[in-house]
Amino acid sequence: MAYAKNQASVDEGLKSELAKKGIVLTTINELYNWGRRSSIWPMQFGLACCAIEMIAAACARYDLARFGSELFRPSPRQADLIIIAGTVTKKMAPQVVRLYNQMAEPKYCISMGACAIAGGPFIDGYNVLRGIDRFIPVDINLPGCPPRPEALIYGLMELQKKIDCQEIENTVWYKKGLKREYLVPELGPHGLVPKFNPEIWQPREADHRKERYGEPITLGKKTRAPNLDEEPAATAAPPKAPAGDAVPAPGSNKA
Amino acid sequence: MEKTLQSGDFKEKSFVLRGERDVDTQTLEINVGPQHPSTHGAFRMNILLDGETVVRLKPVMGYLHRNHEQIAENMSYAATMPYTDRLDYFSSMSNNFGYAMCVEKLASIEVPERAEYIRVIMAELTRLVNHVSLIGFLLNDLGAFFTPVVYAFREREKILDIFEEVSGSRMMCNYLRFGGVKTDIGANTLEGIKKIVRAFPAFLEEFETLLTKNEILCMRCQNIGILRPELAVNASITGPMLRASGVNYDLRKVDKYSVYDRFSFKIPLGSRGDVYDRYFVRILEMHESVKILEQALKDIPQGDIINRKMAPFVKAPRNFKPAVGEAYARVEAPKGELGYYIVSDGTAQPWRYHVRAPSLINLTILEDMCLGQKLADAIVILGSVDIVLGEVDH
Amino acid sequence: MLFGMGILRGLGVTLKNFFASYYKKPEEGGLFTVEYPEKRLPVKERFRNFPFLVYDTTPENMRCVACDICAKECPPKCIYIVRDNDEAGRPLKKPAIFDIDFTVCMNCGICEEVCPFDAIYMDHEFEIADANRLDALLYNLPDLLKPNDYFQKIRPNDAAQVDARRLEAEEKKKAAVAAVKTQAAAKDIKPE
Amino acid sequence: MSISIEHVKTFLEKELPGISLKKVRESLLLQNPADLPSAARALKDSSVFKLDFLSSITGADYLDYLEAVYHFYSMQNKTGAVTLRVRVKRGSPNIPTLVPVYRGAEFQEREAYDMYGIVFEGHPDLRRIFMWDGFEGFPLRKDYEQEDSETLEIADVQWLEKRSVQIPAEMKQKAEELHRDGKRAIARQPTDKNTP
Repeated sequence: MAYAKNQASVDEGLKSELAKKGIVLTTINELYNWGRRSSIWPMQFGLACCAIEMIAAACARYDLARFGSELFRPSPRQADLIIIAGTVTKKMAPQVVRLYNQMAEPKYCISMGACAIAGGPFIDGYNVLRGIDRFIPVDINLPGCPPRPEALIYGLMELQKKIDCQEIENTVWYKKGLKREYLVPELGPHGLVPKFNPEIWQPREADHRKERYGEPITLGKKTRAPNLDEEPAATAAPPKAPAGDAVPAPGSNKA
Repeated sequence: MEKTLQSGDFKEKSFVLRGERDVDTQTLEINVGPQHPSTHGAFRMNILLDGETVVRLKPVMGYLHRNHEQIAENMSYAATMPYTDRLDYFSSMSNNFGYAMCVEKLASIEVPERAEYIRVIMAELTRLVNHVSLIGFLLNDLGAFFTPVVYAFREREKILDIFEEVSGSRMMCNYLRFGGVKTDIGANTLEGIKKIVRAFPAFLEEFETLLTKNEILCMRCQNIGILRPELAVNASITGPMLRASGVNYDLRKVDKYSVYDRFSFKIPLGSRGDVYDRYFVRILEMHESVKILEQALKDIPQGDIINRKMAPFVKAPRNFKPAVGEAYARVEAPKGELGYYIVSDGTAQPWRYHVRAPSLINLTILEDMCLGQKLADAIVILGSVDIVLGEVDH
Repeated sequence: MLFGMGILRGLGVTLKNFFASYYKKPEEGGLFTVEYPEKRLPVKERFRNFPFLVYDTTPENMRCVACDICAKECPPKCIYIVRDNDEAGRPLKKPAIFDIDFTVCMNCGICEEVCPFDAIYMDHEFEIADANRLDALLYNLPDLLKPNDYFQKIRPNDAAQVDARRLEAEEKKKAAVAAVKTQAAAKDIKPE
Repeated sequence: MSISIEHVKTFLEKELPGISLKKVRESLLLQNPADLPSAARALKDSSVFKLDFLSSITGADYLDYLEAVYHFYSMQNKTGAVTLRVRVKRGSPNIPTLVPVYRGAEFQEREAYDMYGIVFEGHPDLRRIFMWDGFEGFPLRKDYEQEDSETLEIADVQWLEKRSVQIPAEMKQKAEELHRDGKRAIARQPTDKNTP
């Protein structure tokens, strides 16, 4: 992802020249961003399987501490970054948005894993919210199910690049009368009320998946229930393989 | 229909709990969760406290209810296999094991020898991963913040490398197929597993010197959250929690499913049924799993890895239409008895698919164990129950 | 035993590990960390992240024939295929649109197992992170197509097996065509 | 080893004279749900079977009736599954609870109630276990209509307007149109021509 370099940066030639002589030349912006990006404290918040990969990233082998984010703060007040790691269900969505609102500015959000981005493999569920970006702004989307710990570190480095390019003058959180309170949805009779926050999220124009399979996907119209009462004819032999299907030599691990 | 209790029904009551006290205290209703460091995920406990003592504890689930059963009923049998990895995301291979056994029972498919041995090896490796990580998180609740987890995850990473080498993914293996396994284990992978299994007792010994005789652990865990054997059996508790209360019931010995009857291993039983027994039963179970692994790795036979009749259905899962019928199969998952109940109606999608989640049912008696304990101990008791929310809420 | 001995021995273990991390090799308990961006852990051969489409020499003759089997078998249904038509409207053996929605894909590898034409395989590349969700993470045909030698580079054993099987199928087809040709030739001679 | 279902049937008929049982595959169907607790207690207290472990309770929807399937095991004898099933009409899905006999039935009955609407009379705390209390409908029933989560409805529009959130015009117009027809935004059926 390319970010607009902040205009206030010094030209590189002069900087490297002075660096040879041991003089560090920098701008207030770079210093400010360097400080913030090197100590992003994520919130100790995990929902499902991606949270285990997040913990594995924080443990000895992948060591998130090398990026300054080893301290997982349980309370949202002291966290800079919320990693939405796992499936956000409709029952959990109000809590997640309230947590995001309680975080202190400047705050960032990584939606880790396919479930947090757009519902992932559970996109059809009646209790699954199709992506957390319906209610809160997401900075980095990290696909994968679950993404490897290295992919989480790569996502964190992407976030650091984004922080590097921010400038103090026109950042969101220093504006007068800032009110970044996002709507906390309520639990209605059939799902969340409202279903999404129109200010932040618009539905896709062409949703191929829904056009082809409908929602939720019901393969095969089930109109007749199985009648378990009458006895099975023979012992239920395994269904015979239809002819004509290419049978790979068993044991050859194709892939 | 009598009025169902809403959560807000409990009014403020003044309580005098034990003996005469000059001060009349009021109870305090607090919610631990769904976002709380000690609830192992999105799980809420509605606790009524008198001072520090728990007076009533109502668990509230459903924050990770991902509609596994609805999705499975709309999909072909083989397509549900990757979803079973996401049930108990610490032990994906034993979830696959249970599901594969249930469909094999439904369509009466035999599994060749080598595939059975590979399944047992993978299931026991997941038991190691699960117990090590669980003890790490239990110690997290006791205040040893993340040190045991870092030790445990170092071992877990080595075993996850094996899973990735064998099945392709660290946590979501999707490795078993009906009638066998997806791919064979190479000779060097087998060597890698042997190396890990040889090194595991040394790690366990180091883990035990770090924890077992630690006075803080002993004081905080002994005689806390005692579970009587009769209540455990009556409340359908299964797995290490049941065996910690002294009831000898382990599906590997009871059902003798797969090839478990060929291995000699013992079943560790606790005596008092408190948190310390649950911790120690899991350590001993890891020793037993290492014993099973050594025997399985020693005499794993050569041969097919999948039933030849089922090979075409790996390539074309939509043609797999078992006859009308029902089947209930259960497997000794690290958390307890993981059961699958499938009713098939002759089409490629099951008519009814139900998962018997051990950690959901083990939570039935959380309140009985926590009544009268301090709040800090209620957190530890929840940690010792070993719940994973993907399976509790399936 | 002295009351505090358990705790002291536990601290001894942590101290032992602390010093071991300096002089021991990673396997025996030394420093276990892999500094990710500089030093990368070799990804196992069977690792599966997101699918990609294989083409042999040029992206035009890709192996995929738009048979839609992988789209039907995909558990979360994240593949969308539309068959290509030539000018006269007759369907071609090529997909016009082949989208995989990476925000729905669950990396399960079932599309790879069921594909009868060895067209779709699981990739090793996991460094995908993007700000906007809609177009960046919906991969369409050009982004998915990768050459066969990339497939050989990341998965040598599997690629070798697949190519051997394809070669053998090639010979059988050629032999069959040759047999039919000789049979036809034999028939021409007989009628005079 | 498993227990033969005929053995259980004869035992129950001898123990509870009025009971009417029918053998369905490997299980026993209790025609009258009311004698489920007594049958369970008889099997539990019997010295022959000692079925002290209720493994799982499963709700199921067979279109013209709802069914609850019970799997019993014995931990003392280490013997196999005894399966009982109870069928109730969709209109009056009432089954007596097993919580007094088996404490482990508490959460599983709540799950069957939450997913299928089977009311277990006498259950100490019959609330929804997974869905929130205000949820309407029973999601795993075959005739459950799932909401379409991309179109706003009139309740959402009013809720948003109360909090002065401006809504794109066509969404508001669609919501009013739905409200006028009195329909709910049901998840749409496939519109693509080559749907498998």
